[in-house]
Amino acid sequence: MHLVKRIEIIANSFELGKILDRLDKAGVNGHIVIRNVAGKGLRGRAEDLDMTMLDNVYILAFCAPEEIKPVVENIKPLLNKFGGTCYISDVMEISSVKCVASM
Amino acid sequence: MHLVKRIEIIANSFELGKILDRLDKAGVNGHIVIRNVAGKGLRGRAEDLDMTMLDNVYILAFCAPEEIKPVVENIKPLLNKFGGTCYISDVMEISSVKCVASM
Amino acid sequence: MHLVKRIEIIANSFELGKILDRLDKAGVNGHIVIRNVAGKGLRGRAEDLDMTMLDNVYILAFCAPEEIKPVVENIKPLLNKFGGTCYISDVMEISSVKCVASM
Amino acid sequence: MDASLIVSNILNPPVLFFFLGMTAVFVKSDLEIPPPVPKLFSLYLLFAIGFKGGVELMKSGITTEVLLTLLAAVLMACAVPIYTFFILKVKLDVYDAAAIAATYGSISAVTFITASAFLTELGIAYDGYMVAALALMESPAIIVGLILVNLFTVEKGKAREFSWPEVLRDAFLNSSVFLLVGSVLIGFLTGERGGKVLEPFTQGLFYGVLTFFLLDMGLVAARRIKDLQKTGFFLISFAILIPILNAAIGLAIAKFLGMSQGDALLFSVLCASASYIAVPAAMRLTVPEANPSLYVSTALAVTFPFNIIVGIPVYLYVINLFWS
Amino acid sequence: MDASLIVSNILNPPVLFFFLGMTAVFVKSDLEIPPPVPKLFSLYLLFAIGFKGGVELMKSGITTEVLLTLLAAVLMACAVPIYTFFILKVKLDVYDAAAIAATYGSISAVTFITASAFLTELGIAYDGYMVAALALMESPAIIVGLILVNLFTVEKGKAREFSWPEVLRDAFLNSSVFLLVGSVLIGFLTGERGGKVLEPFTQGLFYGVLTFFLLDMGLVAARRIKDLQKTGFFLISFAILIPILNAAIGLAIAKFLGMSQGDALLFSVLCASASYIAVPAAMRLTVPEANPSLYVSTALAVTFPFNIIVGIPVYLYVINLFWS
Amino acid sequence: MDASLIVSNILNPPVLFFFLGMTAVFVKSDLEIPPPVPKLFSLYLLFAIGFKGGVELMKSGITTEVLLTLLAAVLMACAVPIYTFFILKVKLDVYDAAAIAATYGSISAVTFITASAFLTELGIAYDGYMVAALALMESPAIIVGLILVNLFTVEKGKAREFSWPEVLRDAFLNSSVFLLVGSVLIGFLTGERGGKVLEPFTQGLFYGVLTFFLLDMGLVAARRIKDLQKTGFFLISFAILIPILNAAIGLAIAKFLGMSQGDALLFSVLCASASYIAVPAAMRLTVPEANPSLYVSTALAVTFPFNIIVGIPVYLYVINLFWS
Ligand SMILES: Nc1ncnc2c1ncn2[C@@H]1O[C@H](COP(=O)(O)O)[C@@H](O)[C@H]1O
Ligand SMILES: Nc1ncnc2c1ncn2[C@@H]1O[C@H](COP(=O)(O)O)[C@@H](O)[C@H]1O
Ligand SMILES: Nc1ncnc2c1ncn2[C@@H]1O[C@H](COP(=O)(O)O)[C@@H](O)[C@H]1O
Ligand code: NA
Ligand code: NA
Ligand code: NA
Repeated sequence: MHLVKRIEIIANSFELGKILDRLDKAGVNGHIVIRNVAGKGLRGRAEDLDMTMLDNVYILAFCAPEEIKPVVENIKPLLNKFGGTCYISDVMEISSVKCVASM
Repeated sequence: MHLVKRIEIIANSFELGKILDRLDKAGVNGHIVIRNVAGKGLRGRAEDLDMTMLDNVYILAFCAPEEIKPVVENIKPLLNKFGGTCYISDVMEISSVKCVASM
Repeated sequence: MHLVKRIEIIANSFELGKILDRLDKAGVNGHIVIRNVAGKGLRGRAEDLDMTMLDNVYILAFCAPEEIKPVVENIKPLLNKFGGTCYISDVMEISSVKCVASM
Repeated sequence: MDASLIVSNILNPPVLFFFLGMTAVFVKSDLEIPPPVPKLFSLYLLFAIGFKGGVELMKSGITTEVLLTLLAAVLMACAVPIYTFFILKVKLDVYDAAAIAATYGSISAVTFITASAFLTELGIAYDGYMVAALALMESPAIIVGLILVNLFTVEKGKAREFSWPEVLRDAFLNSSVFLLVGSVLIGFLTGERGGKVLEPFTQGLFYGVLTFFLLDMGLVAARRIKDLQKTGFFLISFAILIPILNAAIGLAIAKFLGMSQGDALLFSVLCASASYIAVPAAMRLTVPEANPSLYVSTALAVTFPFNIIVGIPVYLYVINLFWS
Repeated sequence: MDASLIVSNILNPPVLFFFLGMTAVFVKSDLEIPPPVPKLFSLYLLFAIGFKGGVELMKSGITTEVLLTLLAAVLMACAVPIYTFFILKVKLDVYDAAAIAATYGSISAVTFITASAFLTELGIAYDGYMVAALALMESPAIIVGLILVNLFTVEKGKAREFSWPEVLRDAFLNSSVFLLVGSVLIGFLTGERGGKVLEPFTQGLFYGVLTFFLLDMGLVAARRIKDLQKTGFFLISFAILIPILNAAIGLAIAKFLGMSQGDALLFSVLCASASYIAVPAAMRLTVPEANPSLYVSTALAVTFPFNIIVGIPVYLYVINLFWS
Repeated sequence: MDASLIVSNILNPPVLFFFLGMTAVFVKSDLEIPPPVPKLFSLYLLFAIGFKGGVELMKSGITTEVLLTLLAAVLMACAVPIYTFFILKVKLDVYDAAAIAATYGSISAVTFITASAFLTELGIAYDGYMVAALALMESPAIIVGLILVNLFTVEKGKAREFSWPEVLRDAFLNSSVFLLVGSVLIGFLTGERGGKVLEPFTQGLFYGVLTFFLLDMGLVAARRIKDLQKTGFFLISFAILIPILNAAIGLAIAKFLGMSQGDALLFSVLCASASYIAVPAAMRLTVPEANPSLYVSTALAVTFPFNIIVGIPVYLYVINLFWS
């Protein structure tokens, strides 16, 4: 078990492509995306266009602690421009190396 | 970056409206809701009515640390009455202020 | 409020049954499952078979701190064999005991 | 007894697909109808049956006959939860008894729709206004159930407060009642012309969607069957005998009012069926003390299959005996 | 004025179900059409209308008449955002004005489809190539809107850079334009033979799916209505008067080009309608400074219902006056 | 060669929409069919084709001819994975070879359905019991594949243990096999009467749903195409040549058994097609050592489009040569 960082991003789905690009560039290669998330934000624009393709997405990525700085630098301007929020916390990873033979 | 609290609530979707009301009253204005969550609880009532509108919801809200007390006071009786669980943890927020011009 | 452990597992949905079995055996009786999660992993096999039933699932379970050891022992070989990741963190539970009469 | 009606009912695609769904669960196949699809199908069925009913109602007009039938429907929806409550209280506490009673006072739209498809297939006519009876019978039982809880917990000294506006909204404006009533009204307003343009949608697809939907109902009902262990012998017998009793009372009323054979079947099916969606949803919010697995699994895993497979043809057989 | 057209329009199932959806929100019913269903229905409607249009286009061939109509369509799609921009700039800043202008320069496929269903019901013919006009009018306004932003922010000394390849892809390859154009092409290629095999799907279901879809649009539009408070009187009047103006200009062009009555209605509806899906999506990415609730709620909660309920029959009434 | 068959196949709406889906991915349009819709459509297609097949089977009865065809089908489903395994082992390890071999031994229902729609359009008859062949050919390859893994890893001294009950359930009770077999049975039991009531659903919508579904298959197949780089030249040629070989063997058997032209096409398509859903799902659980992107992308991004676009008309062309 070792420490990694957990990055949660909530944003409108129209930003998804851009956010994933930036995560990738910051060296975070893994992520999951939950779509069709209902939400309400401070700026109250959350249910905007709810019938269209512009609903919220919840992006969850885990990365090494040292990758956090580039992530923040890459993601922050995007969220400032288009809206959305980002949270970071600590978790322990159960290291998983796919090695079928060993089992 | 500054510290905020992360509130996770799992409950049956028929409680959703009430829970969001209470969150709002406790001063937590932002949240996201993931619907159609499958689950199993200690009380084993989770798959109940799975074909109906009564599936589980997962509510995620972030708030300032000082808002936690009113949240707990507001939410707890509801969960006691209708079921559901609530968890709280610490995360760092990447402050995002929408300011298009600055970019 | 008391401390519990938060277990997050991301895996391909074909493993879901096995993972829930192991969680159960490790004494973790509650969980939620979010299906249809899009993802991308280090091994890049995430969008595999996206049109089939083999998409990713996100499993979230909370358990007592002492249950963590058996969970890790049970889950780890499974993830090593079939792929997937598991993360553990600390949260506070707002103890909820369903007691309708008390309200 | 004339078994051919039962056989001909069982050899229907909708009933057979219901069995197929149950079988899938028993043999642990991974067959499933993915989440919003059953919801979509049930919206479609309510829309189609409501709209067609409204168009028919427009043709027939609102006669004394219609009004009498609707009155009888509402009365049964209020009476059933009262007498079943007292039967249930013999073994259960007030909360569970009231919740189950409300469930049986209300109706199952799918049972009604399956019965109407059965009639159509046999070439037996029925009136469009029976859909209005369906709509009217969904809600009253919720109110009656809550009144019963109120009365009998007052007795025990722990009076209950309900937020009545919320309760009434749940009862009369929940999505099924709302869509059904709305579709009846729109069918009524647009009449035959509107009915014609929508026919390929409301008529052509109807039987197929019902069949597919019953496949899902089979899956859902079978998953509930394991809950029946906790339910116990009393409730299981209740879930078979009460529908028969209610259907019999329904048939007597139908005979008394001079309904046609088709209408009599639909009326008895309304009386015999129990709600497993709208009422449970309302009960969880208003009577959280009651155990949902009791009222859901009896209605869904016993009464629903019983009516679909055995009840409908048996009630029709009885009608055949007494009506001719 | 001949009110019977309005009444006959309002007594249409699609329009009535649109009202039913709005009512559901106002009375706080929990009716909802679960998430991917509206998306599926809109894909279906684009597919069906595009395909049928392509088949018709194949039959009629690409004549001068067709080309003139399409040219007029593109010109209107470019002209409307320009003059509405200057009207809007009286009260709003450049960003909001350009975004709203782009919205009104583009079209609403559902309004077009509702108008075509109305024509079909009244037995008034229209040409298949009008669907090509629909397809051509969706994108130009996005480009014009961005050019306006560019010009007027340059003026103010803060020149804007757009990633044009991305903008063009958003404009011309977004899912609605792509599916619509693709379906028109495929309809054109397969012609009558392909049209025949797909008929039960594209024709039989069409009216029903449209009706169901408008139920959802009613829900969505009504939820937007509370946003109108923020929108203010200026924008609400804009959202009613500009469609009338645009329809009038559209009718004049239609008359000038000698279009048939049916085509004239569809053309005026294209001019009068505003986009609430494709353009807002593009604007959020390219003009994030504009407030989405302004351009979405005017288009969706005012202009769309106005056209569906009042606009379509009124434009047809005017056509009746001038064409005969 | 008579190119007109290929052209007439390509100008089919389903094939053209398949191309449209691929194009959407290549030009980076955001077109997508939202998640449960493709699943719903595939359930529908299995339901409809199975049910219609069952009804036909009831009409024709279970003759020696039927039994011989079904026997041939099962034999091919067992033989194909064996000989392809040895071809594949030339370049790949045991796990990958066995998984790919199993994939090609099984079938693709959509390819079969597309072929049957093609026959219907050309007015060529085929027998309902071919659907039973489809159902029987889905599972055996999974078992054969696992036996091959077992044999050849034993050789290398690392014997494998499978949980056979689980494997058998995966093979014979997975949702597609279960729904298909169940629908055939129900069609068989209800016969012509049941077939009639369900006709607007199973017949009317069929072609349209298939078309829509192939649009999605185009999207999915195109997204897989980039995986082909990793796959290498050997596997890509395999994915084109083996279907041709399998189809040829299938045609020889069909000729030998005296099948009609329509049945011969369907039989050869069953032999030529490869599974990209059921078998991959089973292989991931039972042979996790194999690389899914190899067996999925060859089956889905090469063999499936090849059969849909080129294979079906070519096999029919050959049948035309040899059958008349
Ligand atoms: N405090 C919060 N907790 C959880 N989600 C939030 C919070 N604030 C905003 N969100 C989500 O983030 C999305 C974008 O927020 P905003 O940028 O404020 O419009 C909103 O739609 C919400 O779904
Ligand atoms: N330990 C747990 N971990 C994750 N989810 C849980 C846990 N316990 C309960 N839940 C979820 O919370 C819902 C309500 O729980 P309950 O109040 O125990 O019926 C259940 O349906 C579960 O989905
Ligand atoms: N760093 C990560 N952060 C979030 N999700 C991940 C990460 N790595 C892998 N995943 C998810 O876990 C699934 C299985 O990963 P893998 O075992 O690497 O194929 C992937 O499909 C991803 O959705
Ligand atoms: Na009843
Ligand atoms: Na316009
Ligand atoms: Na094969």
